[in-house]
Amino acid sequence: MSLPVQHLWLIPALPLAAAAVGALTPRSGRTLAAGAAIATMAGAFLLACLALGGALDFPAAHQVLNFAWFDLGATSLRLGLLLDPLTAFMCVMVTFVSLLIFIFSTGYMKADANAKQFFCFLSLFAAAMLGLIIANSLLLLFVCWELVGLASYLLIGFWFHKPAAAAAAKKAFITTRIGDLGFLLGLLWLQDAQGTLLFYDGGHGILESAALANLTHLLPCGLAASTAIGLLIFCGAIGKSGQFPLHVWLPDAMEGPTPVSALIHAATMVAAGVFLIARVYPLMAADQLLANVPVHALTVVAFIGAITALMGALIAVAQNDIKRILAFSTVSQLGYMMLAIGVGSWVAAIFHLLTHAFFKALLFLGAGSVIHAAHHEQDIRRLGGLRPKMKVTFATFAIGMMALSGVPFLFSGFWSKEAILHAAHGWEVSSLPFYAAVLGVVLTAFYMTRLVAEVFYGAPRSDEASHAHENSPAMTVPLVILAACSILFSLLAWPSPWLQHQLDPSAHSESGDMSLVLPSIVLVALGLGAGWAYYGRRPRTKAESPDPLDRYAPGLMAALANRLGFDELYAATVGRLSSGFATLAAFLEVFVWDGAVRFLAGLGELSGLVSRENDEAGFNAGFDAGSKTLRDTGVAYSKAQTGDAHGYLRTLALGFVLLLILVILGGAR
Amino acid sequence: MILALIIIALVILGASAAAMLSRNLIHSALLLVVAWAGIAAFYLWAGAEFVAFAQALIYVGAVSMIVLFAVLLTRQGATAAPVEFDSWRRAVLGLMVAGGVMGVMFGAIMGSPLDGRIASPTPTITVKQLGLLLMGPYAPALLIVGVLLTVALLGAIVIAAVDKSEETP
Amino acid sequence: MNLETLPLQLRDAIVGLFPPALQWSVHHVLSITVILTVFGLFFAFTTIAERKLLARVQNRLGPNRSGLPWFRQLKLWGLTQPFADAIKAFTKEDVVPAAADKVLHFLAPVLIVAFSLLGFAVLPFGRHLIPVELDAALLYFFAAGAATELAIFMAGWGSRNKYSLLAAMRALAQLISYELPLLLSVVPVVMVCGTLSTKEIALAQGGWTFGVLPHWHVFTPWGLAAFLIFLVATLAESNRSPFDLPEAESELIAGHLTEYSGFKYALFFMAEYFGLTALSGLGVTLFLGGWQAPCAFLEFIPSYLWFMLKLVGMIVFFIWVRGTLLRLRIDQLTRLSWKFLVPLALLNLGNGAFWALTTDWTGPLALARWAISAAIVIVPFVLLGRQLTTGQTTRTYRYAPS
Amino acid sequence: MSPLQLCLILSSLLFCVGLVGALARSNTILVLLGIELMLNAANLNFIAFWRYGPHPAAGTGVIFVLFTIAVAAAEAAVGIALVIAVHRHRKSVRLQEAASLKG
Repeated sequence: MSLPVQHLWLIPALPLAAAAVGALTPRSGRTLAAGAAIATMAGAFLLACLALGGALDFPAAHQVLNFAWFDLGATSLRLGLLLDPLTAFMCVMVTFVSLLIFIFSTGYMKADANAKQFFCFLSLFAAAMLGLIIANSLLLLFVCWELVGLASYLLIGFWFHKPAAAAAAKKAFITTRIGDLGFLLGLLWLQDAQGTLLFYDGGHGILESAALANLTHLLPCGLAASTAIGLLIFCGAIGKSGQFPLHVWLPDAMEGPTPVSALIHAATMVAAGVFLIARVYPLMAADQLLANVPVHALTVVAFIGAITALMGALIAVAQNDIKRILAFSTVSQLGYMMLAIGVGSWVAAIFHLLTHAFFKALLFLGAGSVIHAAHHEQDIRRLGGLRPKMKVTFATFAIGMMALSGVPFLFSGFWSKEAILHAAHGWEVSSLPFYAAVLGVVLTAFYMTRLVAEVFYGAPRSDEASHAHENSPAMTVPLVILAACSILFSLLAWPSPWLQHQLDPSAHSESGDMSLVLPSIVLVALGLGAGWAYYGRRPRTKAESPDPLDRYAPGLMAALANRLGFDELYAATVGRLSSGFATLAAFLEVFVWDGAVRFLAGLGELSGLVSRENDEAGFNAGFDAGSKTLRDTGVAYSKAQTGDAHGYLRTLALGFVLLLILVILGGAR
Repeated sequence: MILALIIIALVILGASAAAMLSRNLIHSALLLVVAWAGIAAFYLWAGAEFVAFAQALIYVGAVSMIVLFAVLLTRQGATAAPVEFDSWRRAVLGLMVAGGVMGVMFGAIMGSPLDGRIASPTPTITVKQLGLLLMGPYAPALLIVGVLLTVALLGAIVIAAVDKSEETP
Repeated sequence: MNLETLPLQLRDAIVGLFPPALQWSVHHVLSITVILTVFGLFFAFTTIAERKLLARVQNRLGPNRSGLPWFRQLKLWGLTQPFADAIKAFTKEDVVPAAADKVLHFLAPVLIVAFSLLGFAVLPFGRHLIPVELDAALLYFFAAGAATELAIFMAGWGSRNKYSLLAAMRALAQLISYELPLLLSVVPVVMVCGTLSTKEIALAQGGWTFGVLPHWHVFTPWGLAAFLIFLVATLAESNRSPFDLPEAESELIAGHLTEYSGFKYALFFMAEYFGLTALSGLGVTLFLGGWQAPCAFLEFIPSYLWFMLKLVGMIVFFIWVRGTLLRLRIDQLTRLSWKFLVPLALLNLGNGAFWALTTDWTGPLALARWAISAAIVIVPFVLLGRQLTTGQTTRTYRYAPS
Repeated sequence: MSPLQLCLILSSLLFCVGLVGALARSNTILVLLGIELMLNAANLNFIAFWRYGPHPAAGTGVIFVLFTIAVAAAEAAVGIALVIAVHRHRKSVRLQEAASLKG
């Protein structure tokens, strides 16, 4: 039994219906909204599993369903649905993680008055995300892409009464919009060049070789057309996936409720950029064979990914907010994925995307569990000693931490990271990204160890932490399930890379090459050991005591804690530029345009004066005279209205007598 | 038969004329009830049994009650509720106009060739016949009257109800 | 000798004594005389029955002294009390207030007795005993009854007494309020029987289901509901407890009767009992099968006796109610009528229409007919009753010892 | 003089009595009652013509009277409600005093 592509639309339609239900129920209908969201998501998950079954039967085929949206003159704008293993795996992952996070949310949002709205937004987000995944048209993908952005905006700003949340929502929306502008330009360019935006259309789609050949010509600036378009589309991915230099919104987005952080800003939405690049990989790779171009699109992708991976890991080391550490960790991991695509192994990127989705959702939900239990205390310096109080959370969090750190063999993260390192190692263009990635691995293990040690070991360092207790099953059960998945997922990759083969049957198997496993284990051990040495052995005793690393490099730590000053940089450059423009515009407005407008207004006033004189002297006199006659007549007639009902009745009766006399006389004649 | 008619006519006219002339409003209303009862008797005399009972039920039972309530509610001070002929002019004018109407109608009645058809025994119409007529050819009119009565009921309540907001001390 | 037709034979024998020219008049005078006599006596014994029964309810003995003149030792359980009362009323001084509207003050008791007697003309007392057969008898009954309200108003207004006028206003409001449910409760019967004639309605209730369950209207869901509404409305229309506000002694002295004494007072008293009896007779006719016997084997008892038996039953029930229930407040009274009885009666109207339209339902459908009809009555009853009592808390009597 | 003419004369006399009442009395209630009398006079006509008309079985006159009675009852109710409303605002039931809309 499998889900044919014709019925693929059901997957996003189900959560969309839940969103509609959520929108239409009154505020008191939170149980209904949550129930609808969870039920439809469970249904969507089942359908996604069926779709996966159908896709795996024909791993190499791209099943499509294309239809015309509307006609524009002679051309018609066509949209489509696509079912291939990439779509199917993403669908299963998104619906599964969403389902668990929805269930977790029922516990986390229990006390919130607007919970029904929350579930409505979550369902809307899930619908948009699933629509993005199954799109067979760059246009449909873009529409869903923007919808996802909208849902993200709504959910980050869900607690809009907090100024920080409102500002973060705005920041996320505007920052991603900058990237989306590039995306839109690339999309328009592509439409102009190819006449269609369908990915696969029986040989005419933009990702098929016939079309790709059209784009190999060189532009005046020396780039190939496909490079330019690909880089423009990559701008969108940079914004959405939080890549350098547009990563600044992602840590701030942690102001939203933790399930939102888990779902959108760790597991699914930020992966949309990676998914997009993986989806249009043929386009990105179209210029690979051209030798006379200054830069290939994928090279840019690789370097951006490497920079992001290293930078994210570095900043994460110096952060103190539990969610921000995880957020920078996400930035870093997304950098790894981009790096993998850039070095030519999109399969490794998607593999890491899937594994990362599970353990990052797990880590965020674990963080949410901690935050919920500790009464919204997020500073790891003020937490501590939670291990005996929250056993389930600790155990699952530790599994997630080990998966993220890449602890060997048993945890899925190890295998996906291994694949990326392997791909980067084999890249001919440059070895710098590989070394960045290696350094990132050590740092990742280090900061995750720091996080676990600070939060769960030692003694509680605040009242909130000391009063923490384990959460309800609605919150712990999803944790357990996600933890189990984080471990089980490694089975898919080991010992033979089944998943990689399913995703891209054409890729040659590299599983036999285990040359990097040993160094990788050493690196991870190094990170873990360093982390334990600094933080685990002698746990922090007071919230105010300085970080051990501050003693060694206070300047560097301060810079890192300040997130390398990106926000200040943007404020100083982009912000100042825009405020300069605003001042200029205000100046123009006040002195130039306003003067012109006032001059025109004065002219109008003058002509009004003239015509008024004209009116009063000429027309009005005539009308006044006419009206006076009318009024006088009216007054004269109204004299007949005496207000004397008897008089009326008398007149009526006399009229009746006269009428009857007339009739009688007339009858007699 | 004619004697009965004349007696009934005298009762009706006497009661109604006295009602219109009485200075006591309550007496006016009660005398009018007598006139209405007389009219019901006229209907009985003419054989319209159902209409007679309806007239008695509606006028003697209901309209009279409304009138009496209205009189009591609009009474001012003096218990005798005296009503004066506030203007001889109006009375004279009224009588003159009514006389004119009377003259014209009298002329019309006497001048019409009505003598030709002298009827037959008193016709009767049973309740069943009436019901069939009302539910058959006259059903639309019945519906409209029902709507009218409902509207009148609501309208009377709305008009007469005390408006709380503008109630003056 | 046939008991059933005995009154007719007697009447024909008496009428036969007169010359043919007078026979029509004698016939009717005889009917009037019989009605006056029978119901005059009935009134007399109702008063003594009421006093005795109330006494029993209140754990007293009641009047038990009056006997016969010259036979002092014969007490007769006080049964002659009403006659003693009548003599007393006759011999009392007739006081008329100086400021009273003399004409109205005099006319009121006369009119009220006259009009309360008119209703008896159309009641079928037996299989062959009906004073006047009218096609629109029911309409006539209510048209005749409408005039009693006028008489009460005349009494209240003509007395020139503020208590009398207040009571008259109260009485009018009450009578108008309860006229509506009274009439509406009767309409379903008309609808089902398809006639306004009381004779036909009584005839239509003949027959038995399985020989035991009579086809009386009270034994149908709509009929039961209509009968109960009719009972309540009758209580209110005849100013009886618990609806005796117009003559609430504790508030209004004696209501519109305050300024009446002697025989005029007795006339009012009589009119009230006549009105009650006439309405009870109508209730018997409309809902309790009229003169029909309850079981087939009991038909040997003459029909007029059955009628009187049922009438006595109704009267006793009313006396019992008077001894049991407390007087309502005026707002409770009007609320009961407009918010409960009128909507219920209107719904019951639809119920009657349903019953009239489904006469051809037989077999299992007949059961469905009963079930639907019962549901139409019971569901609104429960809902309206709940709505009527919401927000009403139990009254607490602050100074009463608990 | 035929009975029909007698009936018609009765009805026109009643009409005129009502008219005099409506024209001569100043109490609005009495004016309304005069109008009621006029309506009743018209009803008398209907019944008279039904009684002596060629087609008594058609019952048109009777039906018409029933409808007129209904309309007259509605008119009385609304009219008296108006009188009460006016009385509440002006403390008077004299018809000639309700003339604030005169020209």
